[in-house]
Formats: sequence, C-alpha cells, structure tokens
Amino acid sequence: MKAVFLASVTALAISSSLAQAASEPAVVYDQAGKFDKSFNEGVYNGVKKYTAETGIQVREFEPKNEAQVEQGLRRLAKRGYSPIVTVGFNMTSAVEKVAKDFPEINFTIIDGVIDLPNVQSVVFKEHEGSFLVGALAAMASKTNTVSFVGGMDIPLIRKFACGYEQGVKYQSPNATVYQNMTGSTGAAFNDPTKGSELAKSQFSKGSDVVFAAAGGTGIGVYQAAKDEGKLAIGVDSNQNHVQPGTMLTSMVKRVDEAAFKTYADSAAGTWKPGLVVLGLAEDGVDWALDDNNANLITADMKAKMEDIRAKIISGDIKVHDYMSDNTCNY
Amino acid sequence: MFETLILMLDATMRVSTPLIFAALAGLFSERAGIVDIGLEGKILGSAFAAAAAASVFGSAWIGLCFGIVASICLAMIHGFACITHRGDHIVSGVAINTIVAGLTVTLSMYWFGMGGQTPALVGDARFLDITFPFADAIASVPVIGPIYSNLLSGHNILVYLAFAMVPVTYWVIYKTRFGLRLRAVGENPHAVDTAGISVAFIRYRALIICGILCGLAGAYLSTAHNAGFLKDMSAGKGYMALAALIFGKWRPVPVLLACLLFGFLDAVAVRMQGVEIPGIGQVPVQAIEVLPYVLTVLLLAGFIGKAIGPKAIGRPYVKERA
Amino acid sequence: MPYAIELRDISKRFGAVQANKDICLQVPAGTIHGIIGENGAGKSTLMSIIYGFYEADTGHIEVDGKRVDIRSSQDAINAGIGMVHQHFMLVENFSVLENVILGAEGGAVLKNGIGAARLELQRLAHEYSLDIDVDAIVEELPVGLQQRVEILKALYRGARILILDEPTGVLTPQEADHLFRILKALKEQGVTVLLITHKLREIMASTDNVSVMRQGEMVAHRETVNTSTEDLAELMVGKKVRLTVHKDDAQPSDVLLSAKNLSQFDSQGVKRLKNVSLELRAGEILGIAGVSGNGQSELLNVLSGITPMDEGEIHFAGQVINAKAPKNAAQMRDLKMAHVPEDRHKMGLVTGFEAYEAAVLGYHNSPVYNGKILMNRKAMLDECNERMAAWDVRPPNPHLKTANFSGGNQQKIVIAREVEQNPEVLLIGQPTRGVDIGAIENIHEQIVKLRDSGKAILLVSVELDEIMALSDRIIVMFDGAVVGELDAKDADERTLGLMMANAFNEEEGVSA
Amino acid sequence: MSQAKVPAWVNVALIPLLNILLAFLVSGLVILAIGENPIEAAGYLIYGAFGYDEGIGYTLYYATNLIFTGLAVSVAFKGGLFNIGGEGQAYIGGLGVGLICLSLDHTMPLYVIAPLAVIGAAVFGAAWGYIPAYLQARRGSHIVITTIMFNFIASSLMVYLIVNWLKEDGRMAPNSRTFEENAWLPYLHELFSPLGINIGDSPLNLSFIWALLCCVFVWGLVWHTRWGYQLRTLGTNPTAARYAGIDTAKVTIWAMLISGGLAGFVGLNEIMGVNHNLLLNFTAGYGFAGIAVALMGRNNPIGIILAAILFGALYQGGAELAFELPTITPEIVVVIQGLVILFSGALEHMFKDRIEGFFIRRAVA
Repeated sequence: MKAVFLASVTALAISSSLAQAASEPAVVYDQAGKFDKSFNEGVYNGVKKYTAETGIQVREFEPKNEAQVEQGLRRLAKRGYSPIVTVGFNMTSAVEKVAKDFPEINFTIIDGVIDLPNVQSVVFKEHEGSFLVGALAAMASKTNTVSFVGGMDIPLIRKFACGYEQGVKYQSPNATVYQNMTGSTGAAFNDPTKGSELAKSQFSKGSDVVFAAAGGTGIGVYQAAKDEGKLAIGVDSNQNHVQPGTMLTSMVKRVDEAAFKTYADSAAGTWKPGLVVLGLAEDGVDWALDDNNANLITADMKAKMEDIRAKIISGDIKVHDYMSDNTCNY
Repeated sequence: MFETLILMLDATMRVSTPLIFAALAGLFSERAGIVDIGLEGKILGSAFAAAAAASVFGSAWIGLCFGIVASICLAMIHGFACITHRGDHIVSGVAINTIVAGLTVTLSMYWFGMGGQTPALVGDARFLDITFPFADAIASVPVIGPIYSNLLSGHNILVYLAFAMVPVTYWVIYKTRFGLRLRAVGENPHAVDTAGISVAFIRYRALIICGILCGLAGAYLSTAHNAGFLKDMSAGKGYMALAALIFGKWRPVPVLLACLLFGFLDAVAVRMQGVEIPGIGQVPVQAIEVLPYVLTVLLLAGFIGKAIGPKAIGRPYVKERA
Repeated sequence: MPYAIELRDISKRFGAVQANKDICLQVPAGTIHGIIGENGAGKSTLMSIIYGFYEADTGHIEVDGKRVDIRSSQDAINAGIGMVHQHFMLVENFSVLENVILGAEGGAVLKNGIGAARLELQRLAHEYSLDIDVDAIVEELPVGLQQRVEILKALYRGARILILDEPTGVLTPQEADHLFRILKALKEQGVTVLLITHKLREIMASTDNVSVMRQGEMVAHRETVNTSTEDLAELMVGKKVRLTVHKDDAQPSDVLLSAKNLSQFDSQGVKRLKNVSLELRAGEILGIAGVSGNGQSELLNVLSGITPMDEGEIHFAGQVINAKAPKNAAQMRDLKMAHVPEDRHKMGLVTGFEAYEAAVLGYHNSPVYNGKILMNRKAMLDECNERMAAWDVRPPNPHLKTANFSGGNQQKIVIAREVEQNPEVLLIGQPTRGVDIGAIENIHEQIVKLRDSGKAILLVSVELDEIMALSDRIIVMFDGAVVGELDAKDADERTLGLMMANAFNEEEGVSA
Repeated sequence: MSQAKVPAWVNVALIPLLNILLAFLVSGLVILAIGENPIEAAGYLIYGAFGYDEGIGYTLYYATNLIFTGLAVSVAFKGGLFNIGGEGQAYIGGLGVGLICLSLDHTMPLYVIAPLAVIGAAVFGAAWGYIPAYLQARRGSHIVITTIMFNFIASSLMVYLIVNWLKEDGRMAPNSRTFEENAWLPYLHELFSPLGINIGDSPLNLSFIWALLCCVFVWGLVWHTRWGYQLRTLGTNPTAARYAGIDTAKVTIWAMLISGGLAGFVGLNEIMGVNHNLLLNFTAGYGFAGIAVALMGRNNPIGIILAAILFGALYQGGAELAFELPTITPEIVVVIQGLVILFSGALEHMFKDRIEGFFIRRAVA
C-alpha cells in the first residue's frame, strides 16, 4: 500500500514536470461553473467546438472560491498553458496579476478590460442585442407590458436593461417595462428561487414577456414563465432549448465564438492582444431563432426584426450604452 | 395597493413554506431537548436527494421520499452523537451542516457533472401548483376574488401541507401521549426516565419527525419552489427557521407567525433590490434582509419580550450515579 | 409467607468502585423497612437497582415470592414498585395532573386518560388523605406538596412497594411528621415502605425493621423495637462515634462582623433571605441551624460577596457594605474574610485544575502568586507543597488534578487555602459533608483552633450534631429568616427542631 | 475519575490521530464511491500541499487564516463560550483593515499602516464579538444563537457597505479599489529572496508570522496570566468563578473581545496580505473551519498550529486534487472538515471513553 502510494506520488511529480513543456490551450470558468446554462456554458460550447474540430483538448478549470481563481491561473500559466481564456469581469484583477507575472503566456478575458501586452479583452455591445429582443418582446406581448429580471445590480446588467427598454419603447412607445434586480452580490447570478419570485410578481402585475439577464437565476425565471404560461427571453447562450415553447428567443452573446476564435487564432498565429468589441455588426450579439421557438415567431415579426437589426448596424437606430455615462437617458 | 398586498402575501406563502417545515422540525427536536442547528444541513441534504431522485425516477413523490430519508439519516447521525454518545449538540449540528455542504456538491458533481447542480426537473418530477375550483371564475370578484384565486389557490401541495402541519403539530405536542412525553423530556428527562419511559427513544422519535419535516422543507425547495438542486440552495433557511423557532418561543402558532413575518420580509426584500421609492430613494435591501436576525437578537436579549426555551435543552441526559 | 420484596446477592460495580456487594434483604409485606447508612454506603445504588435504573451485575430480585427481572423503571413499575426520589422527578412547568399521568397516560390521546386520572386521584386523595389541587403547576407548590405529587405518582401506577430515598432532607420536622403519618396510613392499606435515610431518629420513630449498610455491604438487620440509636450508629460507622468535640468555653470579644436586615431576592423575584441580622464576635463559633434550603446558602453567598444583597447592610472591617456599595467575593477576601463553601465541587474547587492551581482559587490576584505580567508558578507550587505537608493531604502531589483526590483531601485543600490566609472571619458551610470519619475529627479540631486564636467563625451545617458540638452560639433559620437564637449550652435537638420548623411557640402550627 | 492512569499522549496524540484517520477513512470511501482511487487522490493531495515550495506556501497561507480562527474559537471555549461567530468577526475585522488601508495608503508608509491595520482588525473583530458577549453577560441571551445571527448581520452589512459606499462608480465587481502597494503586507517570498532564500511564489505573507506570535500570546495569556486563570476557572466551573470573586461578566466580555479580535486578523491576511482590496465573502468559511481546528488542536496553541497546517494542507491539496482529477471537487475537503468536527467534537466520547477505559483497565490489571 505504501509502495503504491509512493509510486503514485513520484509519478505525479514526473507528470507535472512533463506538463511544463506543453503549450496547450486552457480555460478558467468563473465560480458559477461551466453548466450555468448561460454565460459560462457559452464559453464551454466554444471550447467543445474547438476540441471537436481540431481534436485538441482544452484544459478546463472551475475555481470554487476567490483564492483559487488566481491560484488556478498561476498554475496553468506556470505549466505553460497558452492561451488561457478567462470568463467574466470577476476575474479581472486576478488575470491582471498573473498576466503581469507571466508575460510569455497569452490571456483572453471575456467581459473584462485589461491593458497588458499579453491580454486580449473581449467585450460585447450587449445593449444592441438587448434592444433587438426588447423590440421582439414588445411585438409578442399581448398586454403591452413586459419585464426584465437582472442578476447582480451592476452597470453591465443595467446596460442589458437599458437596451431592452429602448427596444421595447421603439416598437411600442406606450408599453410598460417592469425591471427588477436580484441582488447586489455575485450570488444574484445564481439564485433561481429569487428569480422565480421576481418573475411571478412581474407576471401578476401584467407582464407577459420577461427577459432575464441573470445567469443561473434565469433558470428560475424561465421556470416561472413556463409554470404561468408566459414567455421568456434567454441570455448569453442560446437558451431556447431550456423551456421550448416558453422561450420567445435568446439574446445571444457569442462568447463561444470569442473563445473559439482565441484558440483558432492562437493556433494560426494570428491572436492579437488589445480590446475587441463585438456588436451586431460583428455577429458578437444577436437574437436566436431555431426549431425551439420557430412557432412563436411569425413571418411578420421576423421581417421586422431583420429591419431593426439592419438599422442598428447601419446606425439609423442609435442604441444608448448605459455604461457610457451610467444613465439610461436615450 | 390591495393588489400589491395580495401579491406580497402570495409570495410570502411560497417563501415561508420551507421555513414553516424547518421551524416545526426544530420545534419537535428542541422541545425534546435536542438543540438543532443542523436544520440547515438537513434541508440542503434533502433538497439534493429529492432533486436527484426526482430527476432519475421522474417522479416528485419518489424525490420527496428520498429527501425525507436523507434528512432522517442526518437526524439520526445527530441523535447518535447527541443522544447515544452525549456529544455537544452545537458541535454535532455544525458537523452535519459542514458535511452536507461538501457532500451534496461532491455527489452531484459525480452523478450529474453539472457544477454541483442537478438537471432541471420537468413535468411529474416537480410538484405543480394546484388551482382551486372556480379560481378563474371568481378572480374578478373584488376583494374575495384576488384572495381566493391569487392568495389561496395556485400553490403546490407542499405549501398547503406546511400550513396544515401547524395544527397537527399543536395537536401532537399538546394533546397526545407522545407530545406530553416529548415536552417532559425537554424539561426534565429524569422525570421521564423514572416514569419508566426511555428518554433516548423519545428523543430519537422526535428527531425522526424533525428529519421528516426538514425533508419536506428541502424537497419543497428543489422540487416544488425550484426545478432542481443548486449548490448551497438552502442559503441560510435553516438558521432563519431556528430564529423563527426562538422568535415564536417554541410554540407552534407563534412559530408559524414568525415564519410568515420572516417570509414576508424576504418577499419585500426581493422586490426592493435597486428600486427607487419616490421621495425616499433606494431603501437598502440589506436592512430588510437582516431584520429577522436583528429581531431575534433583540428578543433573546429581552428587549422585546423574553424567550425561555425548554429547560433541559442542549444537555445530554446521563443517569446520575449514586 | 412470601416477602413483599426480597433481594438475593445483589452486587454492582462501577469501574473500580464496588458500590454494592452481595446484598441480601427481606422485607415483609405491609411493613415499613428502614435502610440506613452513611453517605456513600451504597443505599441509593441499591434502590436504583430495585427501581431499574441500574442492572445488578449479579443477584436477583423477588417480588411476592416470584423472581422478577428488572431492567428498566418500566419493569419496576410493572412489578408494583414505586419510588420517591431525593430530588423530585417532576416536570416543574407541568400541572400535577400531567405529572401524575406521565408514563401512564392510558392511551395515545390524552383526553380520555386525563378524565380517568382525575377520578382516580380523587379516590387516592380521599383514601390516604393526600389532598392536592390537581391543576396546580408543580413549581408553584411548596416542597411538601411536591413530594406528595411524587407519592401520588407512585400510587397512581398501583405501587404496592414504595421506596423513599432521604425523603425528609428538604422537609421541616413537622412536614416530616406529616409524611410519616401518610406512610403509616399507606402501611395500614397494605403498602410496603422502604425508607432510606441516614437519620437515626426517623428510623427509630417510624420503622418496623431496619437494615444497616456500610461500604457497599449490608452489615446488619434489626427489628426496630430491639435496637437503639447508639447501636445503629455504631453499626453504621463501624466504630464508636465521637459526637462531641473537646473545646474550652469561648472567649468572645469584639464584634468583627455585623449584618443588619439583609434581604435577597432570587431571579424569579422570590425573597430568599428575609431581614437577617446577626453579629459575629472574635473568638466564637456561631452556628446556623436549619433545614437545608431555608436561606443558609443565600446568607453565606451574601456575606461572602458572591451575590449582592438587595436590602440591608453589612459592617465589616470598618466598611459599610450594602446594595448601593456592594463588594464582590474578591473584595471581601481582601478585607480578610475567608469562605469554605458548602459544596466544594460546585464552588470550592475547579476539578479540572491541578491541585496547586485550585489551591489559590480566590487568592489568584494576590501579589504572592503573581509577577508583573505572568503568574508566579514556582511560588504557587512551593506553597502548595508546604500546605500539603502541613495538612496531611494525600497524595501530596501538587500536579494531581483535584478531581482525583478523595473527598476528605479535597476538603482539606479548600480549608487549608482559606485558613492559611489568616482571615479575621471564616464562613464555613457543611465542613464535613462527604468527608470520612478520620478527616472529620481533624477538620473540627482545626475550626476550634482557629476560634481559639481569636478569629470569628460562622458555621452552617444541616447536621444538628455538628452544630451542637461545635457552636458557641446558635442561630436558627427558617424560610429565609432568623427565627431564633440560643446559647449552645441551652440547645437540644427538640428545641432546635421546633425552631427549625418555626413552631417553637405553637408546637405544630405551621406544618403543611 | 481515574484520568491519572491514562498516559498523557493518549489524549494529546492518539485520540486526535484516530479521529483524523477515521475522517480520512470515511472521505476515502466517498472518493471510492465516486469512482476514483483514494490512494491516488491522497497522493495528489499530499503532493499539492507539501510537494513543492509554492504548494507549501499556499498550505501555510490557508493555515494562517485557520490559526487565527482556531485561536479565536479556543480562547472563547476556554471561557466556556462557544463562539460560532468567527465568520462574522473575521468579516468585520477585514472591514477594519480595509478602511485603514483605503484611508491611509496614499499618505502613509507601510510601517505606519501595518500596525494600524492590526489594531483595526482587532478592534473591528472585537467589536463584532462584543455585542453577543455583552448580551450574554448582561442580558442572558445565548451566545451561540446571537453569534449565528451576527454572522448573517455582518454579511448583510458588508454587502451594503461595499456595494453602496466602498465600490468605485462604474466598477463591476463588488469590491473596493485596489490599495496602493505601500498598504500591502509583504509576501514572505519577497522578504526571503534578498536573504538568498528562495521559496516559491505564494500568497503567504507577513501575517503568518503574526499568527505564530498570536499563538505565543494566547499561550501566555491563557495559561500564565491571572486573566487566563480567571478565564479557565470560568470555563470549567462558573460557580467557582463567582465564589472566587471573578467578575464573570467582565471575563466573558473580554474573552469574546479577544476571540473576535483574533478572528478579525483573518482580514489582515486576506485583505492586506493577499487581495489588496476590500471584497465580499473573503472569509470563505474560515470562521467555521476554526471550530474544527480548535477541536482537533484540543484548544492548545501548539495543537492549533498543527491542526491549522493539516487543514491548510487539505485546502491546498484539495485544490490540487480538483485540478488534477476534475471529478473530485474541492468540496471533498469540506466533507473531511465536517467529519473531523463530527468525530473529534460531537462523537468525542465514543472513542475517548473507550480508549481511556482500555488504559484504565490496563493500569488496574
């Protein structure tokens, strides 16, 4: 027994020193984990796609607390994994520290901005996508009342809310939009109970379409919509499959593309540091139409959506970015 | 205004349900002299077991059974430590809470591989809402309509069960042989022992009931209120139930009222996040969230009434040596 | 004729302690049988075995000539055995009725049982003159009535054999008389009574037969009419008891301590100490007599500063101490008042401490044991070694945990600690409780020696013999108040007993 | 009764060792149940915790927090108080550190900030322990319940303060701005490298040394001062404490002040040593883990250091384990922790009585 044990320890030491030589891609999810059906899962889909197309395994790491984020990053960097995709603004400070210490390793941070020569920062024009689904919500609403459930009360989520509201009002200027935030900490992204409570209260006030930009909290929102026969709009990943028939659409944020592109570019040697902003024009955000929601979208709605989409890209419709001035005056 | 109130009360019923189950669970345990800060762990354990079983077998009822069994097992560990081995009740409770917090995530990762969640439950794997007869028909009648069709109708069966458990608990505690013995054991176990009744057996039975009720609370969380298990989904409900138990002075009806009060505060807090109230501005949600704990502390400190628990609570029963 | 209860070769061992050894006992039906013995003689263990609290290692029990296996209290109850414990086994916030039916509810739902119990209790009350308000809450009843609830509990379960364990410890002599009348009535109805006590007078007054236990063994059986107090006392302790202490007449001088109208309320607002005034002079021993629980403990606690008084004042060492200017136990010690508490386990010692640590309890702030920041362990150890030698503490090991000393040696550690601080006033409670005979003499001698050196001593004891033997002056307390004072030379048991029941002038006026 | 006959090493070493072995055994079964090889897992765990410089650094970094909370629990416990509120006290202690750093980092050098931060951590942590202590000592409310409630109150308070007051406008993550570097406690690897000693990069910082000093402080305080004597008297026999003229309310309050202050030092390590900003949930359960550490370490400073290193190793090794074997989550460490609390705390009599009984019988025979 002791011998087995010692052998495995030795084997470990060897294997970890071997790992140093490799230069494989890696990803660090945030604490919600890769199966949050939303943001992280989007990245995970990109990772899956890359592995499926190239056969190259991507080293995945799911930290469980604050300290492990930096430790995990450091460990990956030390073993030479590159590029390392990191998910979410929560990781900004950890990535910043580790990227400074490992200038030869490439990092991509999604939803955060770091100004370092070895970091690519990918951010999205969520307001544009939110505007689109807002318009669709207004089209689908029979009560002329729609609502929004946000996760954590931060500027980023207000950006979703603001874009959504603009879209609704664009389509139907006298519509009512109810908004609720789930909380003021990270836990607000993972609280389906509260999500469902908020959605239920919005439904009883008359809302019949709800857009949740709330990570795992959204699961509760969609469940509530299904239970009460209302419509819901997903976020980040294409969530139309979560509750088919209930999901009107999803505001897709192509984090999967961002992750995939990082790996692909890196393999091709075209990966570049710096800020990458992805909007409707770049296919970075969009609304999702697939088999799951085809029945809910009439040809008329589809046509209108295409029209609005084109207008945003062309600049005919200006969507206000909440984060540009921390207000929602449009 | 009336509409809003009805909606808030409606939410209060849903949010209070796990608190009621758990606080009544604590009532059985603590009235028998066993301090139970492991309510939290039992709720979490049951929530996981219920969701896991419901997703595998596709039946909420099977899930409920598993949840209850898991919770009873945890209660028996508590009993084994506190009753059989005279261990410290608080330490045992902390141990159970800690073990469950770790184990549920570990096991769900292994079984479902979804970052500590179980798959979303659909259809029969969940307890669905029950609509009372004519609920839709009289929904438009003023006052009675909203009360009947919004507030009373349209909850799942566990919500009604929770409220039904209150009179049942009252009856068991005050009107039955078991209840008499249970209360006696919490006050003076020596008296019970000399009356020829096994102290340990009564306490174990009290803990089994405690386990069943916590099991219901947990199953409600994961298979009725939500549609699946989530890491740490009990989120302090066990502790809040404990606070409600103290706030209700270990008596069924006041405990119910305390749970409803705490549930109402929660329902208010949920809706206050980031909301500007004209003229006042944002009310910090945290101030509302924290009220149940502050009220309980004030009560314990004797600033609002006095909470006197069962006399023999927390003390292991040892037959005195001559 | 078969015996109501017969014990055959009962033995019981707890770890290294042989609590009962080959006990045989035969009790004829319809008699009152006394069992006497010193504290720790094994009486309570034996009764616990009969009542199913413990299982005997060997031997067996027969009831009415038939062998019964008693593994639990339930078995004992089924065999017709009832027990009234020294500390009542009552749920204090339950009603009398609830207490009585506990364990014999007569069905899963209480309603029916309660009705039946009401009728049955009426019958019992009538038959044995055991009147009681069945709906009263137990904690609101006086002690004598609480005991009655215990007896009713046993009878309600149909007990034909009733065991009473030290039933009079908490009763006034008059309440005790009433109890014995009840026991006589029970006996006439054919109930067999086992009376456990260490009070010889009770045995002589009320029993038919008596058995004597000593160190876990049954050493003698006597018919009560054929024995005497002296005979039993000798059997109990194994040698002639010396109940008197050799001492000269007291030479009281200045008043060292005077207390005026001391009153104190407990946490429930009940007045436990009622306007107690007393004076304590240098060179005398003032004895406080009284049934346990009549304010003696409260008096000691107030005088020593452990609990503040609510009314009244104490004059001591030139200071006036009252509710507005209280002094805590440490401050009283600074004024040279020492205190040997009634219960050394609860108060006098920290059993988890090593002896040298326990030997400074209360004096731990003294500069002798302290350096600038840290405590001076060497000084503590040196002094402890000296005292252990001077007081013959065995084993003389300052590092031994205090829990591991025998009762007598623990008491020596406590008394040495207090006396060696050279106090002006010594408060001493139950100095010889749970102490072996040899040590008792030693302790008594030390107390007298201290008196002779001109110190004032306040002695509290529930042992009348001890009070009478040691005191120069005796104060009697009843229900928290001083009800009489007399010179020790004028004291006799009867007078003291009546005073202790506050019935000196009206004979049996207040008995419950 | 006859503890004298039980050799000291039984209580000090054998019983804790058995408890931990049993906890490992059960966790091993769990690992086996999820289809991994427990021995291989243990290999990764030990390698991760002790196998390389950096790992050791992380182990000691985790241990630092656990020493603080373990000491906190044990000081209160010595006075007969079950301080289950270490989590909240640590949290508020961190607030103290954070406020000092945020207000002084632009103007003051480290040697001014550091002592003030130590005081800030102690004062804030102690203040959070004070209220439950006061309520227990003067108003008779049960400290276990109040400290539980105060954990929740602390958590809400911190959210409110950080989100509404300390978070910079426009910042997403709910934390304060990052301190200037002169308000960072030096890392030990930075301190050692000029001496030519090379230890791996890790968050291990100066607060580890402070933790060791705290152990010495607690040892002296509890076992060698008058106050400690009073504390232990109160903890073992409250009636005797009153008899001895000890002001029990005062000792109770001071015990909790010291306990809270010690817990508050977690903030020193986390806020000033590692994160360099004030953030949410940095206490991460260390307050509760302190209970396990104190139980395991038998409330003795040396024992607490050893237990803290053991648990620190579990944290660090557990992270390594989860990194290498993704099917095992780091939560397995939480399970081990809970089992240790169960076996060495709640079920202590199960083994202790039997083992002591064995030695007593042997001594008698």
